[in-house]
Amino acid sequence: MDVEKKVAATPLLDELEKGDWPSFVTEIKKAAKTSKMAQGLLEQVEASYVEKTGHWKHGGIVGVKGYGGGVVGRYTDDPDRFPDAREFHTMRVNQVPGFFYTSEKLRALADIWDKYGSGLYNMHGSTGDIILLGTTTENLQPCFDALGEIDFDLGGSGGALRTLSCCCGEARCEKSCIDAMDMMYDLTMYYQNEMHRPAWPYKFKIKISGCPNDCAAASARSDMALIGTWRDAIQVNQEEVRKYVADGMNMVQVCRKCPTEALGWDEKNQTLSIKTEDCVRCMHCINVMPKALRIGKERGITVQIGGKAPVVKGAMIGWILVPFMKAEAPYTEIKDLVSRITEFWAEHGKNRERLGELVERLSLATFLEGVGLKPLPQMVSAPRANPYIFWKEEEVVKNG
Amino acid sequence: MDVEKKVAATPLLDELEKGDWPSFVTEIKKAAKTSKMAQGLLEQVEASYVEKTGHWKHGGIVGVKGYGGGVVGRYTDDPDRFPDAREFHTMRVNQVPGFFYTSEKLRALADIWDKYGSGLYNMHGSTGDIILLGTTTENLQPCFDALGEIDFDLGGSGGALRTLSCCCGEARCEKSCIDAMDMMYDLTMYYQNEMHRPAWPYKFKIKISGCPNDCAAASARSDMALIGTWRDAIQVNQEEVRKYVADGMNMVQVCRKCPTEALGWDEKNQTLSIKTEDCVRCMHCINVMPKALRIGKERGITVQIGGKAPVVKGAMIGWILVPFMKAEAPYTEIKDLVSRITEFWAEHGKNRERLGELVERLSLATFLEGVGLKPLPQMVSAPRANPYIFWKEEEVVKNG
Amino acid sequence: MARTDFGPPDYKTMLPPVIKRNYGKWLYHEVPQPGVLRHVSETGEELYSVRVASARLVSSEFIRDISDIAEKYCDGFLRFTTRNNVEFLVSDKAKLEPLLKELDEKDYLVGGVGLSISNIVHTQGWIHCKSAVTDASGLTKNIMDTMVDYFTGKKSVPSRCRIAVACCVNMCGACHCSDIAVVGIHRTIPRINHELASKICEIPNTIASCPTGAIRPNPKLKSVEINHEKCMMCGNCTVVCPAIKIMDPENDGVSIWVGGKVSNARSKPMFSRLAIPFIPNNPPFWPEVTDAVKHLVEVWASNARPGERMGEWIGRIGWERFFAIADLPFTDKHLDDFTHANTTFRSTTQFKY
Amino acid sequence: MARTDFGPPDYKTMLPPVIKRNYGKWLYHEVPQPGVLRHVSETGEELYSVRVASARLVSSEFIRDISDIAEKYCDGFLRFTTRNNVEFLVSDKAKLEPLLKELDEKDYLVGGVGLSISNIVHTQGWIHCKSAVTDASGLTKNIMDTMVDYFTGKKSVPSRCRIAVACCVNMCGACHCSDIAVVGIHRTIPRINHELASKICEIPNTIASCPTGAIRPNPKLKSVEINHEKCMMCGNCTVVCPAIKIMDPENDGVSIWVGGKVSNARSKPMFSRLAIPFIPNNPPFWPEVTDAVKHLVEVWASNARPGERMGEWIGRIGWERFFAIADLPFTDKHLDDFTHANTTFRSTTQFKY
Ligand code: SRM
Ligand code: SRM
Ligand code: SRM
Ligand code: SRM
Ligand code: SF4
Ligand code: SF4
Ligand code: SF4
Ligand code: SF4
Ligand code: SF4
Ligand code: SF4
Ligand code: SF4
Ligand code: SF4
Repeated sequence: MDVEKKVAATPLLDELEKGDWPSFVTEIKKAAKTSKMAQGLLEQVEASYVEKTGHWKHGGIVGVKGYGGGVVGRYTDDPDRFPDAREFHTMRVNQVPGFFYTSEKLRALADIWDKYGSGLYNMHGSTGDIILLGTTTENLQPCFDALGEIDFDLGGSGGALRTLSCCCGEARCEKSCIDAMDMMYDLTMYYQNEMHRPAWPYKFKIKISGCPNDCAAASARSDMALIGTWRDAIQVNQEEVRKYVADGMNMVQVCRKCPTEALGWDEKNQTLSIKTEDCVRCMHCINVMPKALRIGKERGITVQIGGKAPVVKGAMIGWILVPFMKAEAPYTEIKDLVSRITEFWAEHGKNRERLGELVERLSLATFLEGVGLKPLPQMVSAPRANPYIFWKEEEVVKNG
Repeated sequence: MDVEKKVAATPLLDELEKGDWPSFVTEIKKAAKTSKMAQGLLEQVEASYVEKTGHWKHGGIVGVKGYGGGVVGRYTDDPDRFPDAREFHTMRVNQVPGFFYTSEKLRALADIWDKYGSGLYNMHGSTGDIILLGTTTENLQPCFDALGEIDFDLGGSGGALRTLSCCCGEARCEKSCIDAMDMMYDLTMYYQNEMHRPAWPYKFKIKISGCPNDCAAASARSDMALIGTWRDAIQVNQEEVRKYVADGMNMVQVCRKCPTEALGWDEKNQTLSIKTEDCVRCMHCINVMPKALRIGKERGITVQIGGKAPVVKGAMIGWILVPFMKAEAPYTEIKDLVSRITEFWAEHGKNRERLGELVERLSLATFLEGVGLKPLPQMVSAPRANPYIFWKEEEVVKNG
Repeated sequence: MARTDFGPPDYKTMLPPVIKRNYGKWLYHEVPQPGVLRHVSETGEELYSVRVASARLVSSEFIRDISDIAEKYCDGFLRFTTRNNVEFLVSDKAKLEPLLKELDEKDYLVGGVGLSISNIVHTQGWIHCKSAVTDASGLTKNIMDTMVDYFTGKKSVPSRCRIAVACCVNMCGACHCSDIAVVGIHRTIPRINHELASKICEIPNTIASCPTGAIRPNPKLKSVEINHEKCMMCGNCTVVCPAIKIMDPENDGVSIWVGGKVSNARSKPMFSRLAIPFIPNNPPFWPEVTDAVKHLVEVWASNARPGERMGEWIGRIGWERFFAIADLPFTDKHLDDFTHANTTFRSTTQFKY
Repeated sequence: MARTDFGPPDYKTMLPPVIKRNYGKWLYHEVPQPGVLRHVSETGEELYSVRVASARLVSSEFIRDISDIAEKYCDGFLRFTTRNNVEFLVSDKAKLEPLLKELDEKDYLVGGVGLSISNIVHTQGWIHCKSAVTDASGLTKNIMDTMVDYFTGKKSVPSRCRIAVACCVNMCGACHCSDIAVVGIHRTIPRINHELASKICEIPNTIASCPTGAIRPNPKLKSVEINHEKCMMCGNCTVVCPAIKIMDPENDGVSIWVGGKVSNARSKPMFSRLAIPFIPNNPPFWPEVTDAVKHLVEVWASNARPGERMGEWIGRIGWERFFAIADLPFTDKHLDDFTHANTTFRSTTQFKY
């Protein structure tokens, strides 16, 4: 896009070009050198800074052919004042698993976006997408077509499976219990339809972290979090443990932080012991002694469900649905579980009701029955304290 | 009461005369030697054992003149079968604070109850009363009159202040921070009207424990629990501490159980240290070393409200309303607080809604405002996690 | 006109002289032997309290017998504890041994002090309550017959263990905060006598009484009906409408709850939580219940650390380990589905296998 | 017909050869200097990752500039982190120093690794969202300008500290589980354009959208009305009915929440909890907000033990102590009044003065 108009003064925003941290204002200005839409954005945001209020509104639904989502429609609420922000849709572009790119790929993306959009991005959106910030209804389809040529598809929006995300996993982390990136890629490919054609009561998010450190913040913000874990013993290299001690690590203090007292330090024999049956895989000891301790060998995932932000029933942190499950390509068991869950939810969920809220409303027991899983104490931090137990007719003797 | 009829066979109950533990069956049989009502009870309970169901029903309201409570009316559901259990009301007799009695007083009580009732008692009921188990409507008033002559009044029932109860406090315990028995006695005398004439939405219970060990189980089962506490330093006798150590006490382990790491053991100087500002008065160290440690000198009470059993909103353990308050006769501050709370509750509570449920329904903030108390972090284990903050019109700038 | 509003007897008239002299001056106590407390005052005076078991449901004969004993050894002074034991208050040390001897001869059980299992706090049951699903006295008698060595100190426990029995979910007492609680429960929804209901049911009140909204009007019968799916068998409606009955001998029974505590000692008070959802009523011995309680005590006693209450032990090892060690099935019934259910879901990957 | 449903680029085509060779074989990592990670593989190979700050909202020029750098030092390979930093993936150790030099010259900030304050996860704000109560990018810029030394490693922290900013209570991101979260909030109830509502409002839907039942029909105006006492200003109704507006520049602002975490490291994940209920919007600098965040970080950093996250520290000392040490007023706003409120009440006598 080329540019004619001179940008109005933005004294308040200009202040935010100072300071050490990279400036979003500077970025918008860079784009504004060649994009009218970026200029419009600058003006409107300056107005927001003056008036302390946003200037966006929702409009009709916009999108690309064959898809029900992937684009968030936006319009200025004052087109006379901000004509260049009249239409300012974002395209949610499915990121590469693990956020790995080649410069070539990024340049190709930038070329397309300079042509069809504002030249502004969120790298990345909170869900994980590359957010292409600001284009017109008219440009959506050609932009999408061009993106397709460099293999970038859209992600999810609306009542659909949302774009998955994951940590770097085995690509760059010694702690990864699973091939997180491959799992994300495989599931993404498998669920293309569910992602692109919203058919559910509300959004559904899946995120994958290679280990309980949860660097993808999966348990807090996905309806289904797949977290790498293991079920045998932590691998200990006593030699390396001793080196840490020699280098000044206070092993008594390290052991004290183990949440279950599974960790013990034998001062005399300079040996670290781990009671595997008591270890809850909190990662602490592995985190502080990466050279000496490694995750176990029998690896898989813990599945947590229900994580979400506060709207409407309050925020939830995902809770355990499956303590341990194998997670090897082609991830058949996982896909099967996803299907059973989303089917149950699609059938019973109300409009704008997240999975966690549905389970809360119907009860965990009902949900487990619905998806064919057995209750396990690992699913709860404690059993019920109230005496209001539901009994089914078939569980009791018929009478009167 | 004298007796004519021969008791029917009670083969099932007879089994419960065996075994080491004192037998309630034996007790009923003892009473049945001279009481028809006790015989009737025996027969009816035997039937319950056979049929696995109770045989009591509620009837009209019964009582004594001038009082709205203190008697629980009971009738057999099968008067033809259990004619001697036709009427079987219990009288709730207000126990002596701390459950201290002289044999003289007990004998006088037994004489009256043998005359007017079944000769059976609960020493004591769960709330604290002496429960006189089983009399007729006719005998209620004469029994009450006779009880009055030996200074025994009735306790509470219905939507009233219930009979208070307390631990033995300063009478027999070195840990008592308050004169629990005097406080119970004084409040009981002060609230005679509230106890005897139900005028509230539901029951209201006050219990008093001399210290956080809570031997009266007050926080679990009273709408208002008054628990002795202190706010200065624990008194330490280092000499006695050393004796415990000499006798084999593992001081490191004792310190480890302090919930806030306030307790420290200096092995070299054989000295126990307590960080008073970190001490949460959990009693642990005092409990294990009664000879060496004593409660502080600046004493008072912590007031907890809301404790109750599960009906209907679920059980609640009382939470802190007043972290610390002086508690000296005539307990004016406490009475003032009780009045403000019960007035608020009487005004806003629904029928059969306990105080804790009311506060839950209206919000703690509303309640605090209603009773004129300031919010304190001590009242909660943590502040809110959801963003749904209520703001009042007067807190914001008027507009639109 | 009869005297009213005069309150209980003045406690000051009920105290032995040694207590009056040392009121508020007690310095420390010891447990010289099971069931006996020795409190020592700042003044150097001492008091021996001897605790004996009681059935709680007692007769005048019992009252007179303990009065006799109190007169013989305690100048007539005695008390009851908050768990319904009797305490003989001995101010003259010389009388302690003779008292203990007489108690033994008369088959009184001395104990319940310190690291013991004290008396069960229980409720009316079939003895007196119209809501009773089970008999509290019978359960108590059976359980304590089984547990008696833990009362007398012959067997030891890691810390206090408070057992409670309640005959229905009203839980008169502190079942909801007891180390082990046995609670009567229903498993079938109430049955409505429509005939009667059409005459006496205050329908709006009855509907309002249901915490889950399971009751709806049945205009045809001028009565109400209950939605099975929504009914949690709390019995609340039966309190409001006499035409609604919930007793069902074949299906009623008891549940067992563990890990609660009231004291603020070391850890905070805790709720008891469901261990065993259902055991049928099996009078007069309720053998399944006594076995279960015995088992729970033994599992705890042999696994907990010194000083650890049931709930503190479970808190340390985790409920998943508790169910495994206690060899109890974990079922859908254990999953909370009431108001705060989702605060009990395990929102962490930390668990034991 | 355009291609559809082909998904993202295959990640395998985006990995540097050293990663392909050592995929799943990494053995351990070190942090040789702030902002730099050195991963070592079982094969002995190593990878240096250099992390630089990003505004997240970036231009094509930025994309091209980091591409240039990646080509110069990393054979064109780079990635972004889950907190929106850029990572240059250096397989040739010799190129590490020159890369760092160029980054420094170009004013890129290297850091965010290990015991640091990494990038803020934030949301759209006035840049793009119709629900935005405040500007997330502006707040982020200001806060990180103030916190930059904690990013670059010039100042140290006891453990990771995750800051998040969200422009409304929808909290896009993980504000609800962040060490420090800045969240836009409303303080006035929505205003209804009755004129418009009578035409477009789907009244039953609007009523159903309110979680507190604060909305009732206004048949006279063919519109709805809101009960002030019941409205918790969540904005949910405004999503459903365009005739209802909640923006109120004079009264809108931000709240600050502390002590959340996501990881299962050591302790369980925790929710962030209310520290400061309200600070007015004060662009472009929001000085009260930056001061508050700085203060919170400093209070934590100078009081926590090594390795203790904000919430772990507060958990250890107690919230009452936190409010005292941080010198923050505790108000009625801090008291929970939502669904699980009573699980936050302090049901123990254990507290600090
Ligand atoms: C763009 C993005 C914020 C960002 O700047 O990164 C975003 C933006 C919006 N979110 Fe979000 N959410 C974004 C990630 C999240 C996340 C984080 C995540 O996905 O990991 C959450 C918390 C996790 C969760 O889903 O609970 C999140 C929780 C919400 C909610 C509250 C949902 C709830 O159940 O609590 C809403 C409200 C709604 O759905 O009506 C919402 C709604 C919205 C809407 C659609 C509101 C609206 O109707 O205008 C925003 C569109 C803004 C726009 O202009 O594009 N957004 N939203 C993120 C998506 C980018 C991407 O695709 O990568
Ligand atoms: C007698 C006693 C049990 C006992 O054997 O000791 C008892 C017996 C009854 N209780 Fe209770 N409660 C007794 C102490 C308690 C306690 C314990 C306490 O007071 O410390 C509680 C738990 C604490 C609490 O108040 O929450 C208790 C919680 C209930 C409840 C549930 C209340 C709730 O809010 O959860 C009910 C149900 C009701 O009120 O409808 C109830 C109702 C009843 C009724 C009135 C049920 C009925 O309508 O038949 C029982 C009368 C039985 C009878 O035949 O006398 N009773 N009740 C206790 C009173 C004796 C006394 O005065 O000393
Ligand atoms: C006599 C009695 C008070 C009364 O006024 O009647 C009493 C008296 C004492 N209690 Fe208690 N407690 C009494 C019921 C309670 C209760 C209430 C209950 O059981 O229903 C509790 C709360 C129970 C709970 O948490 O569930 C209670 C929790 C404690 C504790 C804390 C125990 C714990 O570890 O959690 C202590 C401290 C200790 O044991 O070191 C304590 C300590 C004591 C001491 C040692 C206090 C003292 O220095 O004199 C007394 C001797 C107790 C003993 O049995 O060894 N007392 N004590 C009650 C005896 C009941 C009985 O017959 O067994
Ligand atoms: C690169 C990244 C994953 C990715 O695929 O992008 C990553 C990478 C690593 N994380 Fe992480 N974490 C990353 C986001 C996270 C997140 C998510 C977030 O911040 O939104 C979390 C959860 C945050 C939370 O709990 O609120 C996270 C919680 C951890 C933890 C646990 C920290 C704790 O003490 O609670 C560790 C273990 C540690 O630090 O010892 C860890 C450890 C690591 C290690 C050391 C793993 C390894 O051996 O390679 C990696 C180097 C981290 C470093 O920065 O020092 N990573 N890590 C993310 C970098 C974000 C950034 O730019 O700052
Ligand atoms: S979640 Fe685990 S595997 Fe993934 S990057 Fe973080 S530490 Fe590594
Ligand atoms: S991973 Fe955590 S629980 Fe397991 S031994 Fe290490 S510190 Fe303990
Ligand atoms: S509550 Fe405290 S003061 Fe009362 S008897 Fe128990 S230990 Fe003693
Ligand atoms: S009373 Fe409890 S908190 Fe206080 S010092 Fe003793 S053990 Fe610690
Ligand atoms: S627990 Fe239930 S059945 Fe037992 S006495 Fe109390 S109200 Fe009656
Ligand atoms: S038993 Fe309880 S849940 Fe069932 S209908 Fe009656 S009041 Fe409702
Ligand atoms: S937090 Fe609210 S205002 Fe900000 S992007 Fe998300 S929905 Fe929009
Ligand atoms: S803002 Fe929320 S609480 Fe208020 S009326 Fe709208 S939906 Fe209801």
